[in-house]
Amino acid sequence: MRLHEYQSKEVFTDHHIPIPRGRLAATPEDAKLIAEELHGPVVLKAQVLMGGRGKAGGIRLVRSPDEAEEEAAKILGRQIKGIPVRRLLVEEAINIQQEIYLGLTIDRQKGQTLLIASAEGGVDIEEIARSYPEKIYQVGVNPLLGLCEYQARNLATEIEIPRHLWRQFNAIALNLYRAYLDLDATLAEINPLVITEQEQFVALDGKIGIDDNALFRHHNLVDKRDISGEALEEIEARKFGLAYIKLSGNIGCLVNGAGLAMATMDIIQHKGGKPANFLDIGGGASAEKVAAALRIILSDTQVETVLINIFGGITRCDEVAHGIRQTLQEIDPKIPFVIRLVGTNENEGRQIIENAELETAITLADAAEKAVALSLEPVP
Amino acid sequence: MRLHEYQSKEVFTDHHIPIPRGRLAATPEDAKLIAEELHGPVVLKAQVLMGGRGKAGGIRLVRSPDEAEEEAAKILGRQIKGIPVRRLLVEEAINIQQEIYLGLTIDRQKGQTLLIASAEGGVDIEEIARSYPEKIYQVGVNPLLGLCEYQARNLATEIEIPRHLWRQFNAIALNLYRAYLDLDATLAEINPLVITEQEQFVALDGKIGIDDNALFRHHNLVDKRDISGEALEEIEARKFGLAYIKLSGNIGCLVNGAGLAMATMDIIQHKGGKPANFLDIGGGASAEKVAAALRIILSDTQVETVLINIFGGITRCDEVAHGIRQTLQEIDPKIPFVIRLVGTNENEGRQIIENAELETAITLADAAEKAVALSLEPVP
Amino acid sequence: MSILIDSETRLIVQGITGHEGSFHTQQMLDYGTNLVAGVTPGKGGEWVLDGKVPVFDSVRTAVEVTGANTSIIFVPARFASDAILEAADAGIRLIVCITEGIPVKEMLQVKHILKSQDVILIGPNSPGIITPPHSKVGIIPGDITRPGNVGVISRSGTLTYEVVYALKQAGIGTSTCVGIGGDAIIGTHFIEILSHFEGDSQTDKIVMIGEIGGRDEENAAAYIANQMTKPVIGFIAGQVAPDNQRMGHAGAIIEGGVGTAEKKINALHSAGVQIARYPDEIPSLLIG
Amino acid sequence: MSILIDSETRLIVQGITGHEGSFHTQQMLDYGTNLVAGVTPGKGGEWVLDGKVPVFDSVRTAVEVTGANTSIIFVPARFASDAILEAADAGIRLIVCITEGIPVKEMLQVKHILKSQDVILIGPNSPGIITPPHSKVGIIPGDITRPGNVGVISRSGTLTYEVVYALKQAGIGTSTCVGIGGDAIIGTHFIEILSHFEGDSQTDKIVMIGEIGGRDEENAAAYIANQMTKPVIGFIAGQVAPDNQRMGHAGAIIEGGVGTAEKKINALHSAGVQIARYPDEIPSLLIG
Repeated sequence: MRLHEYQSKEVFTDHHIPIPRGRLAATPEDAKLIAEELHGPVVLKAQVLMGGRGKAGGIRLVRSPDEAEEEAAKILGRQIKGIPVRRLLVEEAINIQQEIYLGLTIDRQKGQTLLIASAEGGVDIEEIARSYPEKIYQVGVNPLLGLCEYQARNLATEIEIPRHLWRQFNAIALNLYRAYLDLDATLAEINPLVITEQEQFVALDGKIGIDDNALFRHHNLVDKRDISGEALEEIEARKFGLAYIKLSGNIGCLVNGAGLAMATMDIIQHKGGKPANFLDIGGGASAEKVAAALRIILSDTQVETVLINIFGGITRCDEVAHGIRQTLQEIDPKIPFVIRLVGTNENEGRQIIENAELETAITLADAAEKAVALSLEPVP
Repeated sequence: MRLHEYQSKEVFTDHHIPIPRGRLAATPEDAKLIAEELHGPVVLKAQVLMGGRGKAGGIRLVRSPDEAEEEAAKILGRQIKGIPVRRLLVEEAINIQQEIYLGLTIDRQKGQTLLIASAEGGVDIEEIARSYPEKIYQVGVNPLLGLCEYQARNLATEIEIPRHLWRQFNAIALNLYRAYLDLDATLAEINPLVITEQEQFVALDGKIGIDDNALFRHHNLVDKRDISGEALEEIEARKFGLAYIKLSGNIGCLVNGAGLAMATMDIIQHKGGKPANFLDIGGGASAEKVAAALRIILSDTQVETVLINIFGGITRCDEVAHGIRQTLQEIDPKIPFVIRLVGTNENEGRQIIENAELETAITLADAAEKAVALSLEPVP
Repeated sequence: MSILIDSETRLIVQGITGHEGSFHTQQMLDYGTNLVAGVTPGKGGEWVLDGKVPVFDSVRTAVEVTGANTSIIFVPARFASDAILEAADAGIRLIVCITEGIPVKEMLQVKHILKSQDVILIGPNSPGIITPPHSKVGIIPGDITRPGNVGVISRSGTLTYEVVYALKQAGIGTSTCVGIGGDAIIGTHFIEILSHFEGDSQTDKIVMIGEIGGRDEENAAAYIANQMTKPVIGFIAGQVAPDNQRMGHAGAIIEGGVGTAEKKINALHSAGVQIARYPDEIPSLLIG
Repeated sequence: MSILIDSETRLIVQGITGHEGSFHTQQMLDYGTNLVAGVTPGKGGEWVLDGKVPVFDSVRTAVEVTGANTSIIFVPARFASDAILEAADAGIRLIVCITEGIPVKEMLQVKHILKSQDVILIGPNSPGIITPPHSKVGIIPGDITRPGNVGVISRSGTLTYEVVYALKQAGIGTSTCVGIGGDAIIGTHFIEILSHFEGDSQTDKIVMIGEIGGRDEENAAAYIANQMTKPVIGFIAGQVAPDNQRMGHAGAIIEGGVGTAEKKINALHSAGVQIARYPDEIPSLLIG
C-alpha cells in the first residue's frame, strides 16, 4: 500500500525528519489561507499516487496567496493520468543548495534492506542510476541489528556531505530507517532530501510503501487508504481479497494463482488474442469469491469473451463451478465462456459446468485457442 | 540501579502485565484510605530495597481499613536492616492458586539473556534451585531476535501451566522481555507470578535492576532513584563517580581499579589487618576526585589508618599526590597514612608526598605490612 | 534418487489440526509420505486422521519422540515466522513453508537467523516438493505427476501444476518438483535447487519456471552458463504483464535493467536455456 | 613468538584525537608498536602526533589505505559498540576495546554479530595487550614489563600492572600479557587466551588473574585440567570482598554455587593450578 506525499511527511515528522512547513488544502480558499499563514512564496503539490505529476502540471510555485488560490483552482479541477486531484499540499518554498537522494528498500536477492544514497537527487535519479551507476551508493542493513551509525556516516562520506552536516544527515538516515521499521515499509524514500541555503536538511518529497502482508499491524493507515486513484473494479476486487488489474483487451480471465494467471495471459497473446485483465482468485476460493470475481470481470464492458482457467490444488473445481453457475444464473452475460477445470474435484466440477452447457477445454493451449477464436468473432 | 517493588509494578502496568490493585501510602491515614477504596482484605508492603522484608515484619495482611491504619503505623515506624520504612504499598489481597517464578537476567558466560521459570515460585526459589535444579527451566534469548513466542510456549509446557492459560502466560513472558529491553534491565523478575483462583495471572511481587551503564537513556528513573537504603558515604561517592562500599575494619583503602582494590583488601587481611572499605577511584582520576575519595574515607570514624595504593597507568601519580596533599591541608586527620605510588609519573608523585612527610612503600606487600602494623598500634 | 526428500525423510506437520493442514496431511499420507507427527500447540496428546498421527505441543517434543528431520508449515501467516524459527531451533533440517502472507520484515529476520544454521527453508508461499510416486511434502496434487527424469523448479503454485501435468500428459515423468515460493523473500533460490539437480543421478533434464520481478532468473542464467552440464528448459510467466505498479525509484535503482520477462528470457537464452513460449510447449522442447 | 600481536600487526586507533586516545597512541608509538593510522570521523585528512600518524574518517578507508588488521578503541562508551561493529565490518581481525561503560544490551548484540565473523574482540574495559619489548596494543605501561617466558591473563586493569611489575621486580619476563576486560560481557574469555598460550612456543608458564563474579575462572579450571600441559599460577581478587550486593534471585539461580573467591580458588586448585594468596606471592610460585 502506498502513502501519499502528505502522509509520508506526517511519518517523517513523527520520526524527527524535518519537512517544509505547510498543510493540506481541499479547496482554492484553503490554499489561499495556508499561503497567507506561511508568508512568502509557496508550492502547491497535487496529492495523487501517480508518478510524473510535475510534468502533468500537478506542481506549481506561486508568489502570493491570491496566485495560490488561482492556481489551486486549476490543479484541483485537473485529472492526472485519469485521476482527479482532490487535495493539494501547500508548502513554503525552500531555497535549495543541493538535492540528495536517500532511500530504503528491500534487496530480494540478498534478503536485506538497502540504504541507497546519491549526491544527485531529484526526479532524474533513475536516469542517473542507469547512466552513472558509480554515483549511487548502497549499504546493506543487517535486519537483526538495524542500520548502524557508522554505516550512515560512511554513506555521508561517500556522497560527500560536508562534515559539519554529518550529524544532521546521520540522524535523518537513522530516523528514516526507524520509520521504515515502525511502518513495516518495503520502501521509504526522501527525494529530494535538500540542503537549504541555511545548511539545514529538509525532506522536500517523500514516498513510503507498506508491506500489504503487515497491514494488520497498521489499521490506522488502512483506514486512511486513498482509493481515488484506483479503478472501481480494483477496489471491489480488494474487498473480496482478489488480485485484479484491468488491461485493455477483450478476453476476461479468471485464474487461480498469479503465475498461472500470467501464463494464461501470455498464451492468449501468443494465440493472437488480447487479455482484458489479470485476475487471481488465490488458493482455496469459495463459490462466493468466484462469483464476485466473475461479476468484476463482467462489469468491464470491453470484455467479449471469458476464459476461466482453474488448476485445482487447494482450490476445488466443484466450488469454482458452483460459483460460475450461480453468477450465470444471476446475470445473463450473453457472451461466450471457455472453461477449463483440472485438478482437485475436476470431475465434479465439469459435471456442474456441463449441465450449464458451457464450452470446456482440457489443456490450457486448447482453452486459449478456443477463447481467442471466440473473441475474434463479431459480437452478436 | 534497583527499582522498588512499586516502581517495578509501574513498569509492569506500562507493559500490560497485570498487578494487584493498590497504591502507595506514606502515612497510616493514606493506608486506611486506600484500604477503604479497595474493599476487603489488603496487604501492606514496606517499600525498601533490602531482601527479607517479610521476615523482618515488613509485610502484613489486614482485614479492615482500621487494621490497615494501625499496622501501617507500626511498619512505617520500623527500620528494616537499618533502613527506615518511608512508604508502603497497599494492595488488594489475592486468592492464590499457584505461585510461579519468572525471571530474566544475563548469562555472562554465554553472552545472552536467560528466561528462567519454575512452577514453584515464592521466597524459597533459591533453595529450590539448589535442591531441585530440575524444577528450574531456562531458555536462552538471541539478543538480535528477542524472545520468540515458541520459546515462551515451550517454557509454559515445561512448568506445566494449564493449556487454557498458555496465552496469558506467553503474553506476560513476552511483555516482561519487552520491559527488560526497554529499560536496559539486567534483571526483571516476577516472583511470585500467581495464578489466582479466578484463573488470572497476577504479578504479586517484582524486581527490576537497571544497567548502570545505560542510565543515560533513563533520566526519569535516575531522578526517582531511592537513596534511603544507602550509607551517606556511598551517596557522596556516587556523586563523584567513585565506587565505595563500607566494611567493618579500621584500615581505609584508596585504590585505583576494582581488581587492585580487592587485591589490596585481600593482602591487608592476609597480613592480619582489617579493611574499612572498598574504594576504587577509577582510571585517570583528578586531584579533586582523589580529594573527595579521601574525605569519604576519613568521614568513617572507624578508620584508624589509611592505605593509598596507586598503580599509575591512565591515572597519574602526581595528580593523586596533589589530591592527597590538598585534603591533608584542609583536614588534619591525625591518623597515620601509608602511601604507595607506582607507574605513570611516580617520581613526580613521590616528590609531592615526600615533602608532606608521609610513610611510603614500594611494593604492595610492604605497603600492606606497614599499614597493618600501624593499624594495630593503640590510637594516640 | 531424488532431491531434498527421500527415504530418510521423517516429516512433521506444523499446524496439522487446521483446515488446510489436516486436508493436506491426509493427502500426503495417502501419497505415501513418511509422515511421523503433527504439531499444534495446545493439542499435544491427541491423535488425528483416524488416530494415525500423534500431535505434539512443540516441534522439540515431536523431534525428540519421533526423530523427525523435516517439517511442513501450514500455520497462519501471523504465526508462521515463529513456526519456522521453532522448527530450526528444534533441529529440523528441511523446512517447507506453505503459508503465504508472512510480513517481509519477519522473513528478513528469519532468513538471517537461518543463515548461520545448517537448515534448508523452502518457501514461504511455496506449493512444496514432490518426488513421484511415493513422497511429497507439500500441496502439489499427487495424481498430476509421474516418476521420471525431469527435475522441475518453479516460483509459482498452480503454474507448477500446469507444467508437471503437461509433462505427464506427454508421457514425461518428474524426478523431483520443487516450488521455491512466490514471495519477495524466500529461503532457497533457483541456484541452490539447480545445483541439487545437477548432482542428482535420477535427473537428466531440468525445467525452470520463472516469472517477472526480482533477478532470480538472471542469477540462475549465470549459474547455468557456468556450472550446469544438464540441459535446462525455461518458461517465464508475465510476458504480457502490464507495467509493474512500481512505487518510488529505489526498486528501479537496485534492480537496474532486470526484472522484465524479456530481460529474463534473454538472459536465460544466452545461457543456453531453451525457452518455451507457453507451458504446453515445454514437453516438445524436452523431447526435441 | 607471542600471542595475538606480532610483527604482522598493523594497528589503527579508533578515537585517536580524543584525550586518552592521543595520549596512549603516543605511548604505543614510543614503545615501538607498528601503528599505521588513526580514525576519527570528521577529522580525516589530518596528521596527528607531530605529523606522524594519518587520520581517516572511517575504519574502512583506513584499512584500504594502510592495510591495517588490528584496531584499538578509545571512543566514548556511547559510541563504542558502533566502533566495534565498524572495525569488524571493515575487515579488522583483532579488536581491542579499552572503553569502559558500554551498556550490556549493546554488548550482547555486538557479541552475537561477531560470533559469525572471523574476528577476535578483547574487552571491552580491557587494558589491552603487551608483548615486551616492542609491541603493545593497549594502555599497560611499557616500562613495568620485561620480555620473558610467562604469559599473563587478567580480568583486571591495574591489578594486571601490579602482577607484571612484581614479575619484573623478581627478574621474570612476560611473553604476552592480555587483559580480557572486567565487564559482564566480554569478547574473549580466559579459555581462548589459555589455548593461545598453550600453543605459543615462547610461553612456558602462565599466570591467570581472576576475580569474584561470573564463572569464567571455573570454566578455565575445567579447561586447564583437560587441555593444558603448561603450568598455570592463579590469583583471585576479592577473597575478603563483602557479599555481592545482589538483587533478585535470578543471578543466584543461574550461577548456582559459583562466583565466590573460595569456589574459584577451589576449582583452580583442583585443576592443578597453584594459587597465590596475594600478588607479591606470584613470582615465588613461578620460580619455585
